Amino acid sequence: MADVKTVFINGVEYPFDAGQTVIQVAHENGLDVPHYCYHPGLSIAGNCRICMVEVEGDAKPQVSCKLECAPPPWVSEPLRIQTESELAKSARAGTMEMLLVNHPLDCPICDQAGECHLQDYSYQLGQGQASSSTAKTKLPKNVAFGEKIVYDAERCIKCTLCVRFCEEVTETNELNLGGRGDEEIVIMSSKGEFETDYSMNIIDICPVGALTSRDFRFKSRLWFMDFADSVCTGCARGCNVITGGRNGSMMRMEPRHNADVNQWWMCDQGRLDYRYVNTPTRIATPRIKTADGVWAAATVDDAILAAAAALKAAGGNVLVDGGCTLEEMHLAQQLAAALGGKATYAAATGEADGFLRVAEQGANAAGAELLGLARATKAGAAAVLVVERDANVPQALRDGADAVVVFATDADHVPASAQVVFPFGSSAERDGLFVNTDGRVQVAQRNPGIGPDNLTPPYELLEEILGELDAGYDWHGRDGIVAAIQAQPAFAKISLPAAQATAEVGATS
Amino acid sequence: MTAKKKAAAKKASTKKASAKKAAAPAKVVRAADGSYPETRILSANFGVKDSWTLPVAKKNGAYKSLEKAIKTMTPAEVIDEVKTSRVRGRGGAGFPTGVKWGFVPTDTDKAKYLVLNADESEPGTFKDRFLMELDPHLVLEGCLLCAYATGLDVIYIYVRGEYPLSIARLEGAIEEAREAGLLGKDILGKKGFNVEAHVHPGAGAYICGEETGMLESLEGKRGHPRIKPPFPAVEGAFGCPTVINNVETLAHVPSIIEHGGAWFGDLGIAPDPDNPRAMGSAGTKLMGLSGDIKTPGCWEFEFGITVRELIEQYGGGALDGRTIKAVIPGGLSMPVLTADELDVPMGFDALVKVGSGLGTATAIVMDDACDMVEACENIAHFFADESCGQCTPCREGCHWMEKIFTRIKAGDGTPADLDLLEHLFVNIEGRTICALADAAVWPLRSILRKFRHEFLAKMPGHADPHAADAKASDAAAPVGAK
Amino acid sequence: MSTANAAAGQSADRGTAQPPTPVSFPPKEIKKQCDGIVTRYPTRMAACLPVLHVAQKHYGGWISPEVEAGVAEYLGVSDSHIRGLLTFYAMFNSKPSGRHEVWVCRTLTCWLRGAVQLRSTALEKAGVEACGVESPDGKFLVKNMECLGLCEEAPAVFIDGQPHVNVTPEKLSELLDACE
Amino acid sequence: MTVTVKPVRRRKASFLDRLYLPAIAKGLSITFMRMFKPKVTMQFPEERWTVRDEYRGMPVLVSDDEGRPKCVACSLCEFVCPPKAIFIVPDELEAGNNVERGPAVFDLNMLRCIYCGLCEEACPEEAIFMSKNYLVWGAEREDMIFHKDKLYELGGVREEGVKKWKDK
Repeated sequence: MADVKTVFINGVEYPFDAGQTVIQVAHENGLDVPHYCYHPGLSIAGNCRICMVEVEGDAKPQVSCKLECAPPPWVSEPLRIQTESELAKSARAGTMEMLLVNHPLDCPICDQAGECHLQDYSYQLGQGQASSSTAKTKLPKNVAFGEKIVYDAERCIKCTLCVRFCEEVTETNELNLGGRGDEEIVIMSSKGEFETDYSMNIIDICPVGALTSRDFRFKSRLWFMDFADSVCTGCARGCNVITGGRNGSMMRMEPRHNADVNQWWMCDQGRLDYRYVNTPTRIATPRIKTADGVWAAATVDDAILAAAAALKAAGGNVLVDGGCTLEEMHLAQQLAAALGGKATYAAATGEADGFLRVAEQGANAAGAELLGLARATKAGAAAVLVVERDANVPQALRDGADAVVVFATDADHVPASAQVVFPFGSSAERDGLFVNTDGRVQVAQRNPGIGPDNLTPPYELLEEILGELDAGYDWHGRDGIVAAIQAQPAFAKISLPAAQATAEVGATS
Repeated sequence: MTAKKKAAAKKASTKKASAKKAAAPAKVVRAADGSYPETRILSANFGVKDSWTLPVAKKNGAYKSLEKAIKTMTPAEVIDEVKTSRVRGRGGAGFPTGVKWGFVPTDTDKAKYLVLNADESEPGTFKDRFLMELDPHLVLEGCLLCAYATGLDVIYIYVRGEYPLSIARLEGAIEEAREAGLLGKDILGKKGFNVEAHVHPGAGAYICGEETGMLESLEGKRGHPRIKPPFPAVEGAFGCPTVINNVETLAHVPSIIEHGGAWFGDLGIAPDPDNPRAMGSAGTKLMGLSGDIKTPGCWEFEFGITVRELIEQYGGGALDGRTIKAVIPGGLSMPVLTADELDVPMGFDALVKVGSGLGTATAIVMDDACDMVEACENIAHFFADESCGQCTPCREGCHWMEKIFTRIKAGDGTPADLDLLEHLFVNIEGRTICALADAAVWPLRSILRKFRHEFLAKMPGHADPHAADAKASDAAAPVGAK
Repeated sequence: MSTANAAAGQSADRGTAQPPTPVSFPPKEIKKQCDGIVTRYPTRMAACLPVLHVAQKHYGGWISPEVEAGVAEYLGVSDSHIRGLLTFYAMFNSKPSGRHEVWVCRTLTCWLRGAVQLRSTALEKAGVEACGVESPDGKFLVKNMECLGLCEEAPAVFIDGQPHVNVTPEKLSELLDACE
Repeated sequence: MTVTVKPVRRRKASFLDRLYLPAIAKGLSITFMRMFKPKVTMQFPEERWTVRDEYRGMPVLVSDDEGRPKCVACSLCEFVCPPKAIFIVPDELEAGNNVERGPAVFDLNMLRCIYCGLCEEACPEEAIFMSKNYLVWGAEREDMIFHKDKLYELGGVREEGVKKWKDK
């Protein structure tokens, strides 16, 4: 067998690894080859035919997703591929036309609009005018695939990504193909509900609007939303996600590829967990309890002074939510030192599911341990309490802390003992570092479209309070805080990303 | 006895047995009067009473070749003999069988399978049914020879569900063979030659005749063809090396072993020494005729008989008062021949040369009473109905073509529709996983090009001004062949 | 028949209805046959087609959702896999098939020899408008089949799995009249 | 460029001019002539102008020939609206409606609207039209935010145009 290790794509020579197909090499090198049924995490079906390319010397175009870069054994020359030749383009345009023959063209009501590959490629390859004037095939619409997913067979291009996902990733086989020819549709097991908790991933991998989320259904058009790269704080796995929101509401969370953490996936529980962010009892502005026991809205500056005054009088411990960032936990430690107490973190324990979800629920529990925070196992006194969500800091811990200064997202989570309350952002609204269960440091970024306006970052509030306590703490800013953490011996072997770093940066201990 | 069986037996019994399988028939030449005689090698036992039972088959020489191979030949010698015979696949593609067997790896720990393609769903094709119903032991012997040559373990005979009698006869033959020690462990006393055979019934899907679709169906899935490579010889049924052959192909193997590959290669049409792609058409072939002719049926000839001879000498010619308009020479999926193009010999290369193909060598004849637009609609409906739905151009394109033909038939078509069809042909042919879409395009495109005037005649105000001339010369109408 | 229809009704809107209770499959009449089929293949899934043939014959010509679930359990596959097969292969029925199943070949050769008239005759006899629908009296299910492979004796019709060839409309009428 | 100044000589007023009587006569003759010509004053609001086809009045929502609301809440008008006068909250509609999606809230702030017509241009459903209605008033600022029901009432039924959900 000839030993060929390179492939020519559009005249440029690229090396490849054994077993790689043309589309993989093309994508690795930044070439845009359209695809629907190809997904790097699933087996190759080659049925959508949109990724066809020209192989020089071959009259027939071939699908690049299944075309191995290694030439057949009897050929000793590297393959020469053209992705933008007349043949390749006309083959793809022809496929595009076929895909749209029976497509309902209901983009105005389709949630996928804006992130739909049919839209993208028809903009690239399609023609303005439809060649077909015949009636379109009618297929089932608005079919429930369990409680979370809606299937529209008319929009479906039968790429079988969802079927393959349930077969290969979750191995639960709920989905299958039914019918034949142009009446082929995806059908679901008669149990009517997914056994797997990873079903909503099929919505993400569906290249068109055939599978949409019941939760996100018709909530917002994509182009109104703000997106940010973040980390799921549902458990300590720290799945990489993209948060989406608009006008202060969080609307969805989608997994972001990270080969070392969550690959392309995330669990439904984590995905739908965001709803606590939109609670009607969100705290938007700082509040101070007046002498007659009534809550009054206050400016940030007044609240900081009031908090410092209250803490000077009380002193004591600090209890933080296990879902706080590394920066917040570090400052909590400083604050506790200034108050003459100790900082502890609270986190729940759930059940691992054997795939992504781990038992540890505190998203930054590993970070807390590195910083040297002890885990709060039972209720104990703490002057400062930071509550992001009920799950990690349940009522018993909150009430037992007898705290005077409270940082909380939800007014319902503020214990009666509180004197000053600061609004706390949810995980989608705060910048910061998280250390996941494997010791990997990850960056979460604030999504400006989510949460109350003008939310002061908690680390700034904590620094201001520390400053007011006359404990000799200087303003560091986020870079300074990260540098201070980095200087600790426990972080000697871990390199923390700079505060401005993009979310892609991450280091493993 | 079922009506079908009776009819088949009757048809077979009317034929004169011109050659006994035992004696090697001499090279056939066209008779002095120009007629083309049958050469009955495969069909030698057709018409013999109870030819499907083991005692009768044994009397007529069944399993002698198997015995010969096992006792006197190595597996490699069997493959060489088949290679020498130049026998090509009889299912339509015409791939050299010996070469295919040679691809099966010999150094593998995996089980190896033979899947016998008896899913004869190609419209107009019924030749394998005759073999399975009238000589199942010949088929089984061929399978066993293949098993011996390639060292495989299990034979699955994938018979289409619409052939209940074939299924029953094959199951009966397997049962008889098992009892006679021709299946199972240490066959005919050969240590380590263990083969099992099972009939696997299909359930009504044309696509399962495609070899990889058949493998999927055999594995209990929907018959969605696989992308090749990997080829079945390396990774086939259940992920193991698999040989897939047509019934008729393997039925040839016993006589090849008995008389030698060279004898078989001498029959039929020799390869063209100047053209490496013209591999010749060795041996005999079951050929069939159906449609608008007096006596449809199935006969065995050496390759070389022309389509016209077949129709006139055996098919009895056109029905009274009608003239033949078009012939699809091999199953539904081959380009059509017009009445003027019928003097071409039935053979793999000769038919390709005139822009058609041998396919399954069972021709469908259409006469002047046939409306070609409606015929196209019928053909397009078949492929639309049988498209598995896996890949886009076929799933959407076949239905789209059908809709256009329906529109033209209803009188709502315009010449732009014909251009649109040509555009679709380009976007469908060669753009799919398997050849079903190609098979849909070939007959439709050839009919559209050769009988364009009939389409234009259905378009009010758009009739071809030269329609009269075109009709007069009919087939002489310019053919924009491929 | 009424129970069968009720079962079909249950399966009609599968989206909201309770999942069907699987029958215990295989019933003892066909247990030996089914177990025998399963041993022929290296995987249980491969036995799907032959087992479904046996099941369809046993359960009166069609596979109800309950049988479908039973077969799925027996072969260790998802019931959507079985439904995928039932809707892919033309010979399987997932709706009641009537006491007699009539297949009329519609492909080119039979069409040339008059299959269209045969279909109208069969539909008229069954008293239905279109193929694939059980006749109101539950007697016939007429199916428009692609090539049945009896082209040399076209046009061809199958009645309850038995082939009839060179059929004329008159002959078909007689054949259908002879059905109980 | 050089600027050249060309002085215009003014004619000196004659005696007749200075008398002003001819001018008065001329002016009165116009007045008298008008008395015998048709009246042009319109008794607004009882009488109204018929406006030209291309006139862009207040944007309104229309229903199809079966009286079903046409808007599917695709929010393209909201996106395209330069002064951000449109606010939509989409909602899922029950079966039996024109289509599965429609606006739960469709607010049009007429204090912001600049009558540019981009909403009509952008609408893929032909559901929003620049009407001929130029009579937009309100006593309060809130009155000038037109809600969905009011907009449909103003728009009425429009039979022509796309009906792509008709057989869905």
